[in-house]
Amino acid sequence: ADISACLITKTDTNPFFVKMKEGATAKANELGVQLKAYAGKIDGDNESQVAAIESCIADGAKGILLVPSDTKAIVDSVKKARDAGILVIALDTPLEPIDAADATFATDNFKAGELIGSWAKATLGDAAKDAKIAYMDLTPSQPTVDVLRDQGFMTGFGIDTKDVNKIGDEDDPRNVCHDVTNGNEEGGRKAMENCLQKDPGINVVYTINEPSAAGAYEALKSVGMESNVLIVSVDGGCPGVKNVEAGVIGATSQQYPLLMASMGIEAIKKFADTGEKPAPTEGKDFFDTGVTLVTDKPAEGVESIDTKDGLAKCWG
Amino acid sequence: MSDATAAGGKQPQEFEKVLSGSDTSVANFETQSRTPLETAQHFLHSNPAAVPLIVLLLSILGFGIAVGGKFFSAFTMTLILQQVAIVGIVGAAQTLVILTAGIDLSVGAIMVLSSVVMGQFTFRYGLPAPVAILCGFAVGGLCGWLNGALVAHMKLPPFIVTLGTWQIILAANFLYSANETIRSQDIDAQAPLLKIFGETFRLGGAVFTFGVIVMVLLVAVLWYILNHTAWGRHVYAVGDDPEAAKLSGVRVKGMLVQVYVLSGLICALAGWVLIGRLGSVSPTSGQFTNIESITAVVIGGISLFGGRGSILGMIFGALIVGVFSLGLRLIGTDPQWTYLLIGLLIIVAVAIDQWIRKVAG
Amino acid sequence: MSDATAAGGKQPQEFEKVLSGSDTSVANFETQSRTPLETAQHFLHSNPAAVPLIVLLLSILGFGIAVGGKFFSAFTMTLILQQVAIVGIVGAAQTLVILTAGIDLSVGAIMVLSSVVMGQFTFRYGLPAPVAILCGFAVGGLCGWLNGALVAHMKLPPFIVTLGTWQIILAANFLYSANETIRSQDIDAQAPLLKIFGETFRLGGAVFTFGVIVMVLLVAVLWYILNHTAWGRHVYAVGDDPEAAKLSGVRVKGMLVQVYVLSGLICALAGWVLIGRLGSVSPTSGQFTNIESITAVVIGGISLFGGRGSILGMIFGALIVGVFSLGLRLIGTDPQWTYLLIGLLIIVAVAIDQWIRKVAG
Amino acid sequence: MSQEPILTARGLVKRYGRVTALDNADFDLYPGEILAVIGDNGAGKSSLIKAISGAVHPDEGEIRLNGEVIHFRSPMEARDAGIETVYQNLALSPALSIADNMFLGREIRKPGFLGQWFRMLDRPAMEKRAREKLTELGLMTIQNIGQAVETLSGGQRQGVAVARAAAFGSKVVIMDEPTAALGVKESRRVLELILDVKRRGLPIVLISHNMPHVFEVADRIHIHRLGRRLTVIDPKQYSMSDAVAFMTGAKPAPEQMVAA
Amino acid sequence: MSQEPILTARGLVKRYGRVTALDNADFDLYPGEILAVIGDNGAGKSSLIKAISGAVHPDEGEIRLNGEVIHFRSPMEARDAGIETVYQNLALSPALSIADNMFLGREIRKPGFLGQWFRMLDRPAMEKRAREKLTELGLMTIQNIGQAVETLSGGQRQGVAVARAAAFGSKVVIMDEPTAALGVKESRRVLELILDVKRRGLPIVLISHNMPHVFEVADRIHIHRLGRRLTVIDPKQYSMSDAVAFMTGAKPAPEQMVAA
Ligand SMILES: Nc1ncnc2c1ncn2[C@@H]1O[C@H](COP(=O)(O)OP(=O)(O)OP(=O)(O)O)[C@@H](O)[C@H]1O
Ligand SMILES: Nc1ncnc2c1ncn2[C@@H]1O[C@H](COP(=O)(O)OP(=O)(O)OP(=O)(O)O)[C@@H](O)[C@H]1O
Ligand SMILES: OC[C@H]1O[C@](O)(CO)[C@@H](O)[C@@H]1O
Ligand SMILES: [Mg+2]
Ligand SMILES: [Mg+2]
Repeated sequence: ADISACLITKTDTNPFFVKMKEGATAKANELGVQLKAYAGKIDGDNESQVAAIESCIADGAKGILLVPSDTKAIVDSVKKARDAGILVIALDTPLEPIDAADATFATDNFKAGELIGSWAKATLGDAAKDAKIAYMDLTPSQPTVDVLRDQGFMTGFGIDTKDVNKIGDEDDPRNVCHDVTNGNEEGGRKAMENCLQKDPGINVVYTINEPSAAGAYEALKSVGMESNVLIVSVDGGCPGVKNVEAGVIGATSQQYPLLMASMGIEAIKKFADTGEKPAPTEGKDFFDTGVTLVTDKPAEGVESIDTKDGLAKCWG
Repeated sequence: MSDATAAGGKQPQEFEKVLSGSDTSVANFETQSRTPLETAQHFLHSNPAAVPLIVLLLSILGFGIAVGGKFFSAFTMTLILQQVAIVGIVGAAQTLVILTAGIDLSVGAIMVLSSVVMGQFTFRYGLPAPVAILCGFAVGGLCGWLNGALVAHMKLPPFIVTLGTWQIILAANFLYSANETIRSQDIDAQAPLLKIFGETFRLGGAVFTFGVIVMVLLVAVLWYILNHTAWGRHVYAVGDDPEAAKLSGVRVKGMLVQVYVLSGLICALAGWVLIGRLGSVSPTSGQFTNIESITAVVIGGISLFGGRGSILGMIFGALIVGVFSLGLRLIGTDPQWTYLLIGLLIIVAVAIDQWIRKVAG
Repeated sequence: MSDATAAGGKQPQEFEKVLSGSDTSVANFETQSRTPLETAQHFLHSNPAAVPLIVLLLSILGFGIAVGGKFFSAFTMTLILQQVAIVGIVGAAQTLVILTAGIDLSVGAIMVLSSVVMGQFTFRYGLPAPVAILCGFAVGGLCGWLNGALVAHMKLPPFIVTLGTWQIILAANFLYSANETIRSQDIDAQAPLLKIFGETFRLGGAVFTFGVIVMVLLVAVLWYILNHTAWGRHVYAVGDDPEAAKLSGVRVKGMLVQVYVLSGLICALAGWVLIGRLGSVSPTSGQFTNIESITAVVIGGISLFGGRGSILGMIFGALIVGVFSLGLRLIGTDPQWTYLLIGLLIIVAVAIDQWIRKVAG
Repeated sequence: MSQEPILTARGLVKRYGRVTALDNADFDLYPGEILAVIGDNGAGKSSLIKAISGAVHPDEGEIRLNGEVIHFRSPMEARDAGIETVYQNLALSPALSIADNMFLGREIRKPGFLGQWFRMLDRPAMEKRAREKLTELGLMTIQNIGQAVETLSGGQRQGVAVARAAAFGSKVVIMDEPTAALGVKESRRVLELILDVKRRGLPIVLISHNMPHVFEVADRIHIHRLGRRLTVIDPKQYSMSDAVAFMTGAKPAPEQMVAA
Repeated sequence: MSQEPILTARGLVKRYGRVTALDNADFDLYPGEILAVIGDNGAGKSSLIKAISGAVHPDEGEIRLNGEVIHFRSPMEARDAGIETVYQNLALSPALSIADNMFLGREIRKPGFLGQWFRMLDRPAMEKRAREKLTELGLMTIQNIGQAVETLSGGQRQGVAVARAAAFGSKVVIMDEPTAALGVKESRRVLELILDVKRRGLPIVLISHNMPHVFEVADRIHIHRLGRRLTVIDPKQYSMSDAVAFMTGAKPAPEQMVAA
């Protein structure tokens, strides 16, 4: 019979989600699943995602792949969909609580943060003790990806996170600035400029994703500071890996959105055919799609691949 | 002391005396036989909500054909109502303000702040839910009062006032809530009253939420008030020509303040309904509600210059947007096409309206 | 055939003959000695950009004291200019439109679409950068023309027209760009001209980008045009009273179309500068540029009703927002406080303006 | 007449920015009379009657109705006290119907339950009474009492405003240049209406630049100059030429004021 | 006069929705004459002169200037052809200065380089000429030619509008009720101005409801009724009563039209 599925992303403007949609569409065509894609207007736009879920219910979809913008607020709508017998899989960003979805296919975002944190610490060596770090976070509502990566970075860098579920409650003097970027270039540039004002001595910049890293880099460049600062990021898209190659970004944690998407479609197909739900990775409460650190300056004790390998595995 | 002309006192001037014989018939410019087109135009002209209603019916029909039977199901139809409930309620507030020739950019912010107050007062301070809800309404009314006072007493343009208060209220919302979302599970456990408007009941295949019911009731009551009470007529008079309204005995300042306060209270109601719709209290919601409510008002044929239009038009306008959004989603078009088409819709709806006004003269 | 009154022909009426002796002095209501306060008010009244300029200087001073020496550094000052460049350029376009009593909600969308066209035409179709840039300007001008034609010829309210075209243009932008971001390194390698406005040069500690220079030049040229050419006076006349302007010999429709087209071209220029600022071509930028540009205009003392205000006020308005944003960051307040204070600023600036107008009569 | 004035003002001052529109102006209106107010453009006539009818608040001065000091905070309060005014700009709401306009601010509610609890307007009653008023005043034939005022001609509009004032004034009717834009025929009808109102026993204040009309209907003429009352004359004792000469400053005004 | 008319219109029709404002109206203006146009409110007088001056486009009919058919698409074109109009609502831009208003649409540019290449306005020249015009017309004393029109009194504003038309009209000057809101003194000045313009050899069209004024200055009187020209009379052959009777329909109009 004809199985229909939905893909709901945060925006349809971040290349990450564009790729995810491409991957899902390809897989859906292959398996004969009908796929409809929805997105919010901006990162953080919860209402559009609620309306999208309702449309999927009305449409009689068998499964929904959801990249939630507001990981707490969306939970009730997800429940409605599941009550209607739909399989809901969170992609990329876990819900709160994580078991609000039938399954989660995601990067281990905490580990992604931890990898770049440890790498930065090792790269700085002794200087890590008095590093000045700026955090280019995501949105004010602190969705799970935002918290996991930010706190993961601190953990990797050796900074006490206090409440690991909350950004900004730390008191380590090395954290000089937190600002939000909405995960895009414009936000990255503005946030970086603001942080530079607070402390022009910043020498480490953590960024939530590669678009915001690109924006932050422009801000540094316009004041001639681009070579004094270590930028780390998460994503591993082809432009991002090239940026690592070019030395713009020091290291990035590569994720695999195509895998999330295609596995998601497969899971829905399987659920429609057999009623079977996907299982999480051993020992974790979600299915880990993997994460790899990409850098051309490997650091002691932190596993990584170089940009050549990174380019082979990058996604667009 | 008196000259020739003074003799004329108590007497009309010579040339005015002939007026007794003047033609007393009233010039009648109206062509006697109207063509069906003219009759239609006249009907549309005197029923401001008719154009959006017709557009609504046509778009339901159009999508019904494009999407197929599933679109006409009671479930889909009631889903549109559910999706439109928030914009419809906020649109009612916006309608009141726009009828007075104002505009309210802060509606979404008031709505969210009220919902946050309802939630946080229950959970942070442990107040009983009904009290917290009342506090939410009080905050909404207060925000409205602030807008109204600045517009009425300081005589500042509503666009500027609400551009300012929008930012102020939204920032206050984020600062106060500390961006904390209150989770569905907690509300269910401790204060289900907050979510009352999310409750559904079924009538055959149709699923209604209490939120939908409250929107319909609100619009009906406001329609009655605007058309059948003195207060309602005064809202129109204030928007039509405030100076004239003042001179002919309307307390314009008082009316303006009342309208903005009422608008704030309605936004608070929308905030309560929002909790029901989302299941949770989320301080980041409602970012686009101001634009969405203005869109509904505009497509509904209500004049941004005030004094003209029907609140029924607004609800049809909101439903048109709802039908388009859902219809296009069900067809499976890229969401960007939806925005593009809604943009077109805004312009076309207003152009048609203008055309009718012009031709009907 | 003729009666008593007809005899009066060619003769003023009796009572009018006494007028030859009437008082010919002109009533002079003006109090001769002005208090310093009155003199100040008069000055402020006749120099619409003076209030925002004073507010700007005061806020620089205020933050200088609060933040300390670092605020006065050339570095900080130039950073403010850089952050303000985009809003300042788009604000110039917005100023033109608002002076004609319009409003343009689509400015940000036009800016982004133009920048995407400049980028994609270079990279997707391999056109030489100068040609692609010209195409970007053409697209900006075309969008402006669409707005202008709908406003001037279809007589639709600018708010509604640009509410519609905003959504249409933005959606077109996303659909066309397929959301592809063009990377900084690729631009550097293949078409550095696209990033020309991001180039910096130093004067002492101050870092200027070409984008800042172009903003300053643009505002200076527009100031000249608005105040010292017939075209500029006609922009004011159209906004002041379009009917009067038309009857006294201004081609109102033509002027409106020209203003919107010019506004579109300026937005395209902003799009080019944006590429320099972001380093890359990003279709998601500029979502709030419309509100930010309107805020600058409003704080700059330009009337939303058209016909009054100076483009210099707009640039001071944009700088005030820039100073506040950066200043508050430096003090270390939560960014939400910035929004809150900017909201307050909008209301206070306009209230002061209103007060001056009222008292200065 | 030896009667007390019904409406008086003493020492009214009203400033607009640097302009002093009223500069210690006095005013007296006696029961049953038609008082004309004349003066050059900008003399302050409209400001005077706006102050009296509550449309602006004088900066200084005192107004008395039937001997009692009054402070109208809005035109509404003046109306409630029985003072009806036809303003120079008519003060009609273009999009509202003729009936809505006539009853604006004094709507009639349905009797009983609906009116009391649901505050429902009694449209038929208002339309009936509006039609009656217009017919009774013989002013004009308006086909449809529910039509929007903006669809009427200038003359018809002025007619509605005048009829409204005439119909509801219970103590005083004030008309500010009610015939400025009207043709010969239409002006004549307004004058007849004014005489009609006087016959009903109400005093009327008429502001006009039309000397023949003023001298035809006025019992007394208040001459306003440079923001204050220059003098009051009896049209039977002075000619139009005299009045014009006083008002324009061509001749000094007579010392003694005419007590009405 | 045996001359050809300078401005003629034949069969003008203008409809506004269901209202026919002009219903086959004719019009003739002869060189050097003052032609008054009178008629009831709503007769279509303003519509007639708006059609002639390019402010509205007639649905049907033909207009000729000096015998040539013209089609003005805007008031600008009529002005360029030498027809200046004072509209009933004055058509001044409140926030612009007196000088800006007088020269709107015909600004003077600086001589030489600045004017030609930078299109720079010659403010001093315009202010000087504006002051000259106002003084030359002896109309009033305005202290500051750079002040915004909105700060002027109604009378002064009307003065600026009239002076602008009188100063720039090279073929025809049209005035639509230029004295409606003016006092006795101010009206007289406008009449003198009209006679002045006539003395300079320009023909004038004067719309007015003031019969004594019309009969005082007009050479011929065009009577408008129900959207069309009823007749044209010679004020020396007919009385005001006759004119009023024709215009209101109290008496049938004379068969033959007065050729001027
Ligand atoms: N709202 C206002 N703001 C500023 N000035 C005003 C205002 N209203 C009136 N004035 C000024 O006050 C003075 C008196 O105006 P007012 O309207 O009372 O004159 P008037 O005698 O009625 O004149 P007219 O015969 O032209 O109607 C004028 O100089 C006018 O410009
Ligand atoms: N823009 C318009 N829209 C609709 N109807 C109009 C418009 N302009 C004029 N009319 C109508 O056309 C008719 C003639 O109007 P016009 O202004 O020409 O009369 P008029 O003779 O100048 O009257 P008045 O003496 O009152 O100025 C009137 O019935 C009027 O209502
Ligand atoms: O905006 C945040 C989002 O950005 C990404 O890093 C992709 O660029 C996602 O993994 C994350 O959810
Ligand atoms: Mg007056
Ligand atoms: Mg007229």
